[in-house]
Amino acid sequence: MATTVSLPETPHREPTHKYESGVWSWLATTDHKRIGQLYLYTSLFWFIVGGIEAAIIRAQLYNPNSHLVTAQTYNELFTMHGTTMIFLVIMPLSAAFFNFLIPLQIGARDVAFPRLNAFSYWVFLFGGLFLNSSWFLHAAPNGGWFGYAPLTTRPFSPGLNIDFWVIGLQILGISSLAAGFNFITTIINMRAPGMHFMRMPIFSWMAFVTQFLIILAFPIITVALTFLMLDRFFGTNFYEIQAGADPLLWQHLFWLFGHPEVYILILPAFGLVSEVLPVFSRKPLFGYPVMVYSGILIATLGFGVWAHHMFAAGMGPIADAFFSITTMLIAIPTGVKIFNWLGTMWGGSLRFTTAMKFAIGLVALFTIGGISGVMHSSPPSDLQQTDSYFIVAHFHYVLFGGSMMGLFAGLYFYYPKITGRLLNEKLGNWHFWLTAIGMNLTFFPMHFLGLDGMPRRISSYDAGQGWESNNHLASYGAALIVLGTIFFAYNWFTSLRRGAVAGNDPWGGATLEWMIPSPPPDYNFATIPKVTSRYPLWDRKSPELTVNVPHDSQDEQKMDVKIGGQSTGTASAPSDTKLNAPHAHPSARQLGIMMPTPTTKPLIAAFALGTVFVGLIMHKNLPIMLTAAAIFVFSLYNWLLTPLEPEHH
Amino acid sequence: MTRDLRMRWLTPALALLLAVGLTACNSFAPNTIFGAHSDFGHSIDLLTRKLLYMGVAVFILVEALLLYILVKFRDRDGNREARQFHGNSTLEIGWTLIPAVILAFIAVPTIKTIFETQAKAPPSSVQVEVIGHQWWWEFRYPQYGVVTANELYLPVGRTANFALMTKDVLHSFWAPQLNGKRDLISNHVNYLWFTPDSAYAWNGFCAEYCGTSHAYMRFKVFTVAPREFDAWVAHQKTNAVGSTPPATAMATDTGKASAATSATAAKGTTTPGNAKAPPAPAPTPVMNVSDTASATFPRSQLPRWVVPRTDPPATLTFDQSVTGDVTRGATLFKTAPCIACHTIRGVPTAAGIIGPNLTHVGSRTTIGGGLYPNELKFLQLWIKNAPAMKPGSLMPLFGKAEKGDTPGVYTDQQIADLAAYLSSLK
Amino acid sequence: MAADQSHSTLSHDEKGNASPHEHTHPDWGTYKWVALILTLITALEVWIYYIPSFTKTKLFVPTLLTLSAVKFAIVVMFYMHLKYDAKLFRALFLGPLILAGFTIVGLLFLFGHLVIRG
Amino acid sequence: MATAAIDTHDAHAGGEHPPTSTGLNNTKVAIWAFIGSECFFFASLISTYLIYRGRSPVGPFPHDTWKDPATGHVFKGILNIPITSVSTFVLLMSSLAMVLAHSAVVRGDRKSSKIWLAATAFLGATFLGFQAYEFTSFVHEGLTIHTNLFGSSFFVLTGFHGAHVTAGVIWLLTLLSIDMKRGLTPDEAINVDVCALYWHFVDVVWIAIFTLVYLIK
Ligand code: HEA
Ligand code: HEA
Ligand code: HEC
Ligand code: CUA
Ligand SMILES: [Cu+2]
Repeated sequence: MATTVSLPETPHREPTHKYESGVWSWLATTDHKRIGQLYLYTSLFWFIVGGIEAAIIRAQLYNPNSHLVTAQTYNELFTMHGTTMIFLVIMPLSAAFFNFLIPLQIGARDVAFPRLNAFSYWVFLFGGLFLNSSWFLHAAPNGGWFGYAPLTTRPFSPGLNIDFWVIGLQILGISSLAAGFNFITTIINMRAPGMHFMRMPIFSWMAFVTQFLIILAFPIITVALTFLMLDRFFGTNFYEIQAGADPLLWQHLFWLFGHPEVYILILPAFGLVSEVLPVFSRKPLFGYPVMVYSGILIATLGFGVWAHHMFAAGMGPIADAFFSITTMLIAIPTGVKIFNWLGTMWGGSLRFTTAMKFAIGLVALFTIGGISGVMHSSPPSDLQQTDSYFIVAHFHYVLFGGSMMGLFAGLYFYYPKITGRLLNEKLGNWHFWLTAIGMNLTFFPMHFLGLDGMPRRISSYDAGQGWESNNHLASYGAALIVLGTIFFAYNWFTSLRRGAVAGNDPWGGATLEWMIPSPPPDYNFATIPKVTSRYPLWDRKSPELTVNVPHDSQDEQKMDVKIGGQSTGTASAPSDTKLNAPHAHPSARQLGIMMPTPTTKPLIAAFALGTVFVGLIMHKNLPIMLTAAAIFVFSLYNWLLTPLEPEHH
Repeated sequence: MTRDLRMRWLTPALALLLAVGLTACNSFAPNTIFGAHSDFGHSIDLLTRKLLYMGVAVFILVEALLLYILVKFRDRDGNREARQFHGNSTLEIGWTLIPAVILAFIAVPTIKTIFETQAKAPPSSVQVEVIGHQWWWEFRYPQYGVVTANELYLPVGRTANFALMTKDVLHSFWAPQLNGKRDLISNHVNYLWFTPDSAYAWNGFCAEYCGTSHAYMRFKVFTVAPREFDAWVAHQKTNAVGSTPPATAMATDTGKASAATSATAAKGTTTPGNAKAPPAPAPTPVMNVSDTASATFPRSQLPRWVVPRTDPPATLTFDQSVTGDVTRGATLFKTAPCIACHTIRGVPTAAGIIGPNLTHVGSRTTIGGGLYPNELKFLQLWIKNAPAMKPGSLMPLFGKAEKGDTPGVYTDQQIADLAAYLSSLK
Repeated sequence: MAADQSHSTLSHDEKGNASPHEHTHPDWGTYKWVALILTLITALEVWIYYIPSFTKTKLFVPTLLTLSAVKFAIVVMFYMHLKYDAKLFRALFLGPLILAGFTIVGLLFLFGHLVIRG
Repeated sequence: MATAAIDTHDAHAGGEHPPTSTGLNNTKVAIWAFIGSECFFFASLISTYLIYRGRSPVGPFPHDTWKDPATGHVFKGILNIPITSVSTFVLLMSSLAMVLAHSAVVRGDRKSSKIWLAATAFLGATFLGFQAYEFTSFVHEGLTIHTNLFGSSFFVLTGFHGAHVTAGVIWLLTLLSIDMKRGLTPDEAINVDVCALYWHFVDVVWIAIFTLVYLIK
């Protein structure tokens, strides 16, 4: 069944509502691509902030007995650095990709709940601002990113510092949970015809798995944080030592969340790399089903290893042995992924674009972090490693060498799809090498520091411990990363205007997102494509690449997207000046596609919800809390009772 | 190899290698976890080495394969044909099984070591209660009735069984050269035990973040010959008050470095022939303290990395013209606010338990949680303004004219007297 | 590859159109029996709570756990019509439920409470 | 003039739900995911309660009597099983009312749908009334969230459950008011279904709490 829609000669049109242009178009947007970009820019901003914090840490540790910052400030710096990088950088940067890519990859016009999606973003924004506003009150959180009780309880941390942390994380949790339900529904329900689960692009798969980790792990930390919040504000006893509380409760709850969390941080990056490697090897992904299953396995096993962060806590030999074995088991599915990536490149025709380099960087560097992870998994041995710089080395290899490298690969790969232009490869090359060298120079010496007995989270160390030279190197390395990041930032902003025009498919991609213009029109697909294999675009453009891949071969022509009678799949890029204009394509209305109405209701609801927490931290200011809660409930009703799409017909 | 390739890959790759290589050439590592000097330290060492070899092997395998692929399959001239295949079950099963086998090889010794190191400590052990405080260590020897702070004495060759507890937040007890760490957890008692096998002085650290001065919560461990330990215990049991410090306290100690001495480790004078062999096999240099030596570890011969080098804050000054008087200090101390927090056995009024036991404070090598050497200069500054000497310190400032929450009460003269008195408590 | 096809249960029919499944829901007849059984089990639970000789035996806790598990299952299967609904819902619910169950048991073990008798 | 071929099934028609890849309703998928997530939420709360069971150094305790050494006051085991059994029964019956409300909406039987929606909300509110009574009487007997570990973990666990019931009652009342205003059509039965799933889940959590907290000594 098809309707024929007439289009006017010129597809350009003027915005008809204030929500369709300018700042309002961002504040009121429900478009997953715009929300994705909001996530993207916000998290890159926090990356700079978290990086500056790291740079100060490295400056302080450059010399022994250094007094660049006070002990108190140092503690705030590493707490905020860790918290920022995890909750305000890697998670939302991954969310930027979820938002931007999932609907494009699965052939949908938007996510299942577009307004909830906007709400998630605004809550996240509020949470990040809330957390960092503590700097201006000289009360930045200082309990470490895992905030062990009882240090974080009121008797030992009377100030506002921990209040900001507890409440900030609580707010961010709401954002992640809301987004989790949304993406799960989206992936289950919004796939294009023919895209059954085993044809879904691997990034979408890893994103799918990640959402489950989020919706199952975040409730646990929500509860743990709620206890702490109640203890701090309302005098309950959950972590109150005097009342007989057990500090291990916090630790177990935190790590029950915390370990799945690290896979929340890495799986999206794994997914991105699994998209990049095949394209630049000109080969399908090696062992797609196994890649899917190993992702699921990693996630599932991830719920059974949490206590490996507590080997020094004295859980007893049986628990130690159990968690040791389960932890080691995770190395198996992860190893499968590494080897399958190698298999993907094997026999390929490798093109070393910047995206590819970062993807290879992940394979090379994550492995190092993974191996040190396995070294921690042996409890007796971990007693010599835990809380030393050896751990710091481990997690920066997996987080920076893994997650960040993967996300950078994704950024270079998808920048053209997001902006319509390519990033400069030369600058990208500088960015990559400075980052890769700097990263190793920063974090490799930390292995030695840890093995040489340097504890982590120390604001300064004594001279003559044999730690000076490795700390020097680490600090130099951080400087290189800063330099690399400057290349990246410069590249990013100049390419927005001057980058080469990308066209639909600059890399020869295999999946649906490369079929549509860059940047895509707000409705993504004028016709929802029918999918016949895992690599729909290759089937059409480079069938030789997919001859061995299972797919049903009929109906391939349905892949065409026709806009204005032309197949845009092969159409040349829109002319230069109009590239970024939202009006470069026929409007959804002209095509008869119903898209959600822009609305600021989610924004209002998010800020009202956030304000309830602001009232809480202002010594439980009831007028503020109640007013904000009322506004929240009101805007929620207002939102839920308004239809998603404009009233019509 | 084309020139182009060399330019684009080789230079940065070499820089990368160089960067990593640089980091390994630093061999001065006084706190290294390798070659640990206790029985369980050895077991852990052995296990860690196994893990390390496994890790290095896997690392080389993966990275070499990766490099090979990158060189072999690069699309040099832009028209390389990719071989099209999308999987291989045999291979995939293979690289599922091989890691599993490798892991089994490390899992077995892991489990063995877990149960070995967490068995019950022998009843003949020296019992030590380790009590963590923000930010200092209290060490109690219940078998001997001895209480001290920040410095542990342990007999070589006898198992020391630590009962780990905390007065406030979590801490972690770690002397990397002796054994792994274990956390101190509120409302829990944790245990850790091992048998030191060489006599020496070691650094210890708090390894669990515990607040502002976590970095400054250090301690020292002195492993000494058993007889020496007994002498130390006997001395610690006496009341320091009014007793003249043992004549031997700082005098004739000699140390000997064993044959395997490395230049970095042996700082003591080597006076051969005067000492017995170390009681247990010593893989690395052992300072052997003579039988006749004092109950105090030879301060003059401490390895230099055990002596703190922290500078006191520049803003903190002390009138150098005053000299303290022990008797005046003793009189002052009896009624000073210090007694609310500190115990000095023999001074009936001084029975506070908030701060470290000062009975033999003069015989310790460090003060302030191992942050400063125990010298008059540092003691004076400490008493004058502890929170400036150590951020967040729970000991208030006492120096007149020092700024703080509550103004101080003592002139430099009074502080000098107190310091003189305290350092006389050998 | 076999895995490719095995997942087609959730996909589309040949026309590429998704057909909303029509589920048979239980009706009043079932509901009233369910309500009755739930009430009876609850009554039984409370009843055995008041038998001192039974509460002291080792069977008390397992019996209660079993009874409430049965109630739980009945509500989920009939009132939440999981028994009749799409398999996907079963996975969405049972997966987390089982993981959460393991977590509770694991935590109780770690805190030395594996025997729930207080 | 140009044309575009568009499958109508892609255009969202007003009122009816956009067809989905699985044929399942979006909101229903989301609510089941939400319920899965809630499993972990309540698992954490229940675990905490069980972990802290018997760890409070001071009473009052749930089942055992406790004599305050300071005042000599004797506290009996504080849980009131008969009252809670009744409130448990009320909540179970609310689930029955809920399924009847749903099936009424499906049948388009507006009269019964209103009755049963109201009944469900009423029974839920009754349950909350019991809980309010229970909480206040505990406070009078000397157990608050501050008193001991039992007090904290008990009130927070059952309080969170109560908050879920409250949200459910509000949801039900909203549906009821829509039903009264313009009637819920069989098309909209899905909205009731989703609410019902939530409601039953809250019931199911109570089944677990009732046994684990109240009955097991
Ligand atoms: C992206 C995040 C991420 C990822 C993916 C991982 C992955 C792993 N982590 Fe890591 N971890 C962290 C982030 C992460 N970790 C963080 C942030 C901390 C510190 C928290 C804090 O204290 O602040 C931490 C701490 C941490 C600890 C606690 C240390 C301590 O504090 O004492 C342990 C202990 O077991 C551990 C183990 C592992 C293991 C076994 C893996 C495995 O998943 C790794 C598996 C991968 C490989 C092994 C490499 C590839 C495999 C092969 C090539 C096959 C062949 C290999 C073998 C046979 C070995 N990690
Ligand atoms: C994803 C996570 C992530 C990332 C990317 C990083 C990145 C870095 N980390 Fe971080 N780190 C953590 C997660 C992360 N870290 C966590 C979880 C902890 C534990 C916290 C805790 O113990 O509680 C930690 C702790 C930690 C420590 C230990 C602190 C301690 O224990 O005392 C150190 C020490 O060197 C460190 C260093 C660095 C450095 C140098 C970088 C660098 O790679 C940073 C590089 C980034 C930049 C350099 C960007 C800045 C760019 C500029 C400044 C350019 C200028 C401006 C413009 C372009 C406009 N980190
Ligand atoms: C409020 C309690 C309190 C009072 C009063 C107090 N102290 Fe202290 N004192 C402490 C604490 C706590 C420490 C450990 C601080 C640390 O290392 O972080 C300490 C440490 C010391 C030390 C170092 C001991 C060691 O082995 O590290 C000395 C010496 C000392 N105090 C002397 C004094 C003197 C002299 C006075 C009185 C003028 C005094 N104290 C008053 C609490 C107190
Ligand atoms: Cu004590 Cu860190
Ligand atoms: Cu972990």
